[in-house]
Amino acid sequence: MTTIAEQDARTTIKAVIFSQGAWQKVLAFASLIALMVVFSIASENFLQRDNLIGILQATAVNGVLAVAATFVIITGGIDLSVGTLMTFCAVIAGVVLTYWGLPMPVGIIAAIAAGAFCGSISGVLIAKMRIPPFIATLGMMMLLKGLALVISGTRPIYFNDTPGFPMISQESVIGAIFPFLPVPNGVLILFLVAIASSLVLTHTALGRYTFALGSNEEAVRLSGVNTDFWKIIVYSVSGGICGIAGLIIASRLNSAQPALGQGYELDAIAAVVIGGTSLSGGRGTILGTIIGALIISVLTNGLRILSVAQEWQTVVTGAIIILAVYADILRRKS
Amino acid sequence: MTTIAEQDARTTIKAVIFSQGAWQKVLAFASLIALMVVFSIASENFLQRDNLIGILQATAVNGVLAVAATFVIITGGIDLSVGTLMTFCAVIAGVVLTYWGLPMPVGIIAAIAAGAFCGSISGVLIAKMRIPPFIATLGMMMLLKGLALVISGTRPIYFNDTPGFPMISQESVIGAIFPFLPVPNGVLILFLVAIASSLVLTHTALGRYTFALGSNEEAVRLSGVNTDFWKIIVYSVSGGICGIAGLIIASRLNSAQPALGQGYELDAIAAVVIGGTSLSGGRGTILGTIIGALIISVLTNGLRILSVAQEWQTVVTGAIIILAVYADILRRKS
Amino acid sequence: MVRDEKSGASFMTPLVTIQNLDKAFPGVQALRKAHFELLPGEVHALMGENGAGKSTLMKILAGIYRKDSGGIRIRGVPVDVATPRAAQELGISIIHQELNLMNDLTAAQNIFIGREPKRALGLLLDEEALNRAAAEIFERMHLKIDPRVEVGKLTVAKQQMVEIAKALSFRSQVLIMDEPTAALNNAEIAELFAIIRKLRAKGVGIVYISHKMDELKEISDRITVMRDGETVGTVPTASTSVDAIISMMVGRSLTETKTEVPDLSSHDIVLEVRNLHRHNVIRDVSFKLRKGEILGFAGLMGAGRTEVARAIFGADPLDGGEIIVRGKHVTISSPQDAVRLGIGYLSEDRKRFGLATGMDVASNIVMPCLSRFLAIGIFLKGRAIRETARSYIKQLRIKTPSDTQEARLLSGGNQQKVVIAKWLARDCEILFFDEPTRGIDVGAKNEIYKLLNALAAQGRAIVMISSELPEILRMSHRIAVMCEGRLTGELPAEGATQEAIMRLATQRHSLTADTLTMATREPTT
Amino acid sequence: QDTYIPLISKGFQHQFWQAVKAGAEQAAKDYNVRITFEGPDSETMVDKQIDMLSAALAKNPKAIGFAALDSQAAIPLLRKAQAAKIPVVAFDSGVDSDIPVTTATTNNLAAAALAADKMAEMIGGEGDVALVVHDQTSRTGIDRRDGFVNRIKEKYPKINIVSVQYGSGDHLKSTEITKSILQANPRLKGIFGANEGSAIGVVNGAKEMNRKIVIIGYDSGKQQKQAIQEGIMAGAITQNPLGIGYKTVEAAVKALKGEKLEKVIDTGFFYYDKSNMSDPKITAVLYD
Ligand SMILES: Nc1ncnc2c1ncn2[C@@H]1O[C@H](COP(=O)(O)OP(=O)(O)OP(=O)(O)O)[C@@H](O)[C@H]1O
Ligand SMILES: Nc1ncnc2c1ncn2[C@@H]1O[C@H](COP(=O)(O)OP(=O)(O)OP(=O)(O)O)[C@@H](O)[C@H]1O
Ligand SMILES: [Mg+2]
Ligand SMILES: [Mg+2]
Repeated sequence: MTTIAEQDARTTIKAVIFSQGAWQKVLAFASLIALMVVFSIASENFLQRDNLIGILQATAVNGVLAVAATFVIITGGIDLSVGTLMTFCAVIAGVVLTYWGLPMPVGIIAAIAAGAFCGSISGVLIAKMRIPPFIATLGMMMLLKGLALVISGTRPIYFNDTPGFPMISQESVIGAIFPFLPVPNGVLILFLVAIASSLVLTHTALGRYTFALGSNEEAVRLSGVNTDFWKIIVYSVSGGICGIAGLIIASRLNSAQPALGQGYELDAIAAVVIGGTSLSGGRGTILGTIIGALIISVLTNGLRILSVAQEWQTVVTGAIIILAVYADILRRKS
Repeated sequence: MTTIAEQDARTTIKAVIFSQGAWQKVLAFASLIALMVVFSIASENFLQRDNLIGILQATAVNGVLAVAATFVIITGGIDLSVGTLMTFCAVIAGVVLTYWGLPMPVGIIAAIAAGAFCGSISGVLIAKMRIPPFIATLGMMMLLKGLALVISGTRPIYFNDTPGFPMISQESVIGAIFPFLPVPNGVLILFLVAIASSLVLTHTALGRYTFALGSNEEAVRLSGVNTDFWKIIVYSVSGGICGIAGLIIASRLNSAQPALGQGYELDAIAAVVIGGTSLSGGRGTILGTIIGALIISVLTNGLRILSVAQEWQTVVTGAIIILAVYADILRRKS
Repeated sequence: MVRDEKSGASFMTPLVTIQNLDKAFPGVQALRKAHFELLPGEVHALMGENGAGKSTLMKILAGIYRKDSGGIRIRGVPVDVATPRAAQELGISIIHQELNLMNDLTAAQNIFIGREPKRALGLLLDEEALNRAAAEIFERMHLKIDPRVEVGKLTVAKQQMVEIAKALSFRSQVLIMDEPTAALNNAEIAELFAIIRKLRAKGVGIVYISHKMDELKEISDRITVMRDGETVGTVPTASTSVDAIISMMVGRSLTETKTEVPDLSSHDIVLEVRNLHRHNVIRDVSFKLRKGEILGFAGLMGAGRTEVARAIFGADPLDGGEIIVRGKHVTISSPQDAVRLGIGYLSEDRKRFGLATGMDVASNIVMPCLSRFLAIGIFLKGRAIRETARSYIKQLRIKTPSDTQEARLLSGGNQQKVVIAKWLARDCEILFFDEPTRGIDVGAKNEIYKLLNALAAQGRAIVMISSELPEILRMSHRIAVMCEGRLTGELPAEGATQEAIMRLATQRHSLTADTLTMATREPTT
Repeated sequence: QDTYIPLISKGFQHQFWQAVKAGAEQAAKDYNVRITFEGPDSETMVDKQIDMLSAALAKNPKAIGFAALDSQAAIPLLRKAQAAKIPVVAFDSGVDSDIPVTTATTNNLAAAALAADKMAEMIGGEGDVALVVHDQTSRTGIDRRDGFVNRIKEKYPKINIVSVQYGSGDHLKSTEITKSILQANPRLKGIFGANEGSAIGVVNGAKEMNRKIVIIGYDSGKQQKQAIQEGIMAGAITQNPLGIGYKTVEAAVKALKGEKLEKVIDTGFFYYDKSNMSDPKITAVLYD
């Protein structure tokens, strides 16, 4: 016969396994895993280490942008400027490093600071001037797109004079330690950003206000919280993260391409929503966002590996985005 | 001495002029007029008849799309698929007229029906499957973009076998009657669509429910209204209007360009919001939307006429969009 | 506090003095030279008809609206209460008439929003301390609410308790309660009053807004009455009568009469439900409703009355049971089906479920019956709509500048009247009124009672859900009592007493699995 | 003295169009005329280009330079220009109409065919190759793709085209596409990148996958030149963008003077690799 303690332990384990929480977490991955299974059956080339690492690397930029967008979306806002802000920050890094020849850390700080600054402008437009986020960030998107071209002189800026620059996203610190796991630094940065953001959202006052703003801004204001201030901070943080994305893409391409960036916002927002963050605000997780970004990358990569005609790739991607969100809705219901 | 009747009349006129309503309506035009004044001072070429007509013509497509988006936005939704749906409908018209060689009315009906059908699919996704509008229409945007390419065989379809086709948007019925006013038919269609839509929104049950859905959907449902049904109808109507936009652009280019369309949704939504329609739903007017679309066209045209460098055009457009919405917010406050 | 005890003089300095306060909203002069005074250690009731300006006055005191002119003094010192934060710093806290909660946050997070305990050099939130502090407050209030539960998942009553807990957590010197009991049952009200008495003993000044006369007699020390934005006068509670207050409020006196119970046994049964079931919230509910009958539904908070009404109305899906309308079995899968069968439902939460708040009054009134106002099934008959709306505005005395006023700009009670007008306009044969008088002043309440009686006399069948036992006893022809999702009994109106109802309302069946976990879930672990 | 000639191009952010613009500006200086240079964000935006043309006409220009995204769509406006006696010079790719007084263009079909020949030569006439193209529907995209594909099909039956994918000329997207192609085709021998962004993407992708393949690019730019120097890219086709821009303005000026013009001004294309890169004739047509 089993002792009571043993029984207890069993019940606890069962409770943990079958508790809603645990299943929910596993099921969130369901779409991702289903996609991966389908593609590995369809093509032997899919499930190779290099390709998986390639998928991770392809997720780096969109993943970081999606994390940036997650903050804003949890407040119930939206940020259409993440893509062009990323480009703008990359150009700033280019100006600081290549045109002015300053050392690399200065360029890195400048890019992130530029992102945070532009984010805070969006924040002021939205919080203080009460411009709806969609329009404020649409305006910023165009403004930054233009400014990136102006500042760079409509030319790419190359980082050839900053030899360490490609290291930011290309080389592999992990690979140096574990040679069988040559995960590029860009991916590492993505995960660091994700973990830090997750921490901020769940364990700091900023995170608490981010959720509170999205849940019921008026109630937060009536509770004596300076909602405008915190909203501006949220947009600044989001902007700073876009700056990091700018560094990753610039490092990957070893150049700041001023014309790039528009359209990236939709991928980022799609990742956030596929990841279960509500566009009406108040709820969301970084883990979900990362899964969402991975779903998009896996899908894109898989379809390309299968050499599906481009037009059909678009059709399938559109359909899968809808299905993934629908699956998430069904999961939540049950 | 004046009679009482005269006094009364005066007071009424005064009341009308100084009533909030009247001023509000005039002030809504303020940004538009301010822009036009600035441009006419800056360039003598701006205020010429041909250029003004050119501005109107450039507004036709975006204006019709913006009207379509207005319906959806008043319900508190958003439609990112208006641009690619327009293209899809243009391609459908191309297939029916050029590939199948059917008569023009059939092509026109097919394009509008295709739009309404696709709209109803978005509507079902949103109303029945509870997919957030942003995602449902993002998915539809990609899906339709791909399908337009698939159906057309990634080639433009020309309407050379349908001689009457360019008439839809290029020739001028008005010009035939008033030779000094060669306003192209596309513009005429825009105004007809706008008037009809305005009528629908203010004087029909559909319009009432459109506003009601955006105001408090749950309360409307608990009033015994079949909210799902009406939502699907709203998206269908919006889709049908996109079909009209598809016809205008196809006629203007005398071809269905299958790759066009993405990015147009942002212009359309910007027009709607500049026009004072709230993205959170429940309020909006077609007149406002048309003014919004005109502001965008005037701005684009004016900057081109002034030969402003293209990168600066983007910067200025972004800034003015923000300012126009801000002006509208200030106006409402006072 | 210490200073207060030492000098008797400063003890008598009013905590709050408001003089000549004016406040205008577009189209409405909400306050005209209003004045008000609150002493330490008193419960000061603020009364007045719907739209009299009570909430507006208090919102100005709490820093939510800016005054147009006039003066506010706290302990004799002129102050400018510019923001809610400023009010908090001056020791003023408020429980709002409408719920103001962040539904996605937990109860504890709601209570301490803006004042979160920190750890790790103030960088990280101390969630444990937060939950502990909330649990303490709940314990003081004898409340069984898990501090970690999302507020959106609580019932209205519990949400209201969270709001109260939040206001208490400030430990303010001035506590404003704007209709705190509108969603509470008697036991909870008693609990609240005990807390209020404790605070009063500690010298806290409490402004208490309510439309429930019996409460005021029980709890208040002085009563200030407002009418049309003006202060009519202040009287000590002990030396006044309910009638006197009512005539101050409305400028005339009202008489209450118990409804005559007509003989209904010959009337047709218009609605019968059998064995209604919905997972965990409705258990085997059966009842009949006759033409011309007012069936009162009594019960404690969370008894499942709202759920029953919503389920019959098709707002929520059912797991089992039959619904028979006028002798025919029907399936109701949406509110639309219900309305088509002549069933109307007036929700207990007007803001969320009753009104399209951004639309005008007229649009709201005709919402359920819009199809009646269509030409060729498409075009709205604008004039007919406005005429109908105006007639109801007049009939129900809805206080609004015009029928084109946005519903959200009306005072709470007038919003409720708009919702009632909605269902009157739809002309339903079977009507569910869920807390129809919540937040409504005595005058209006009387009108609604008259209306309910008139509707019943016209042959309509009415289910009236109410948590106010006097109301149930006064209005019902028959009383059904619910507890934990079950119908625990039916009483004829004659001879029914509050005690009999309460016995049935607390007749717990057994501690089933889910109620057990609910009851034993410890707030602190 | 103010002779104003607007140039409506197919794009403006890409380095290729910036080089065309630079050539045009040089000519403007030489001939003392005023020009503006404008183009839509992407080569799909046919109607936006038409609006630009319409605005340009409103500015009372003396002549117009026009690189049609879709020549049919522009015909009504070109007729208007003709009626107003404004000479139109087509550039980059032709306009199917006799309105333009001349066309300054590269034969993209032939140029891409040359790239195919070079590719075939370098992979030994057999094996798998792929294409990363910038656009599926635009004239330049179609011509470069078809020029390459058709030449392979006609002349090199043993070469197999395994994949044609489109990356909008976006460097990052083209990189990812290249990696997927390489992943899916372990024996792939070469990739043709059909414009600057695509070619750079192919270089990046091959680098990141550590794969040695034959890469043929298109256009120039610093990174492409560098890749050729380093031997990562075998070679590339270059058009003469500066020449296109210069000749367009020059032709417009000549037309205004009433000079007779050839129907087509072939600005030519070149194949360049490590061996001839420092040739002054080549350096003249390359841009950074
Ligand atoms: N934000 C606002 N905008 C416009 N009018 C308002 C606003 N708030 C209140 N009012 C108007 O001011 C008047 C006073 O409203 P208030 O809410 O203070 O009444 P009240 O005494 O609290 O009534 P109730 O008992 O119904 O809650 C009403 O006529 C109301 O319509
Ligand atoms: N959104 C919800 N999520 C979870 N449980 C709910 C929800 N709404 C209601 N419940 C539960 O359903 C049961 C019945 O609640 P209901 O609101 O019908 O009670 P009621 O008798 O109408 O009481 P009240 O006086 O609070 O209106 C309660 O146990 C309550 O906790
Ligand atoms: Mg009130
Ligand atoms: Mg209830």
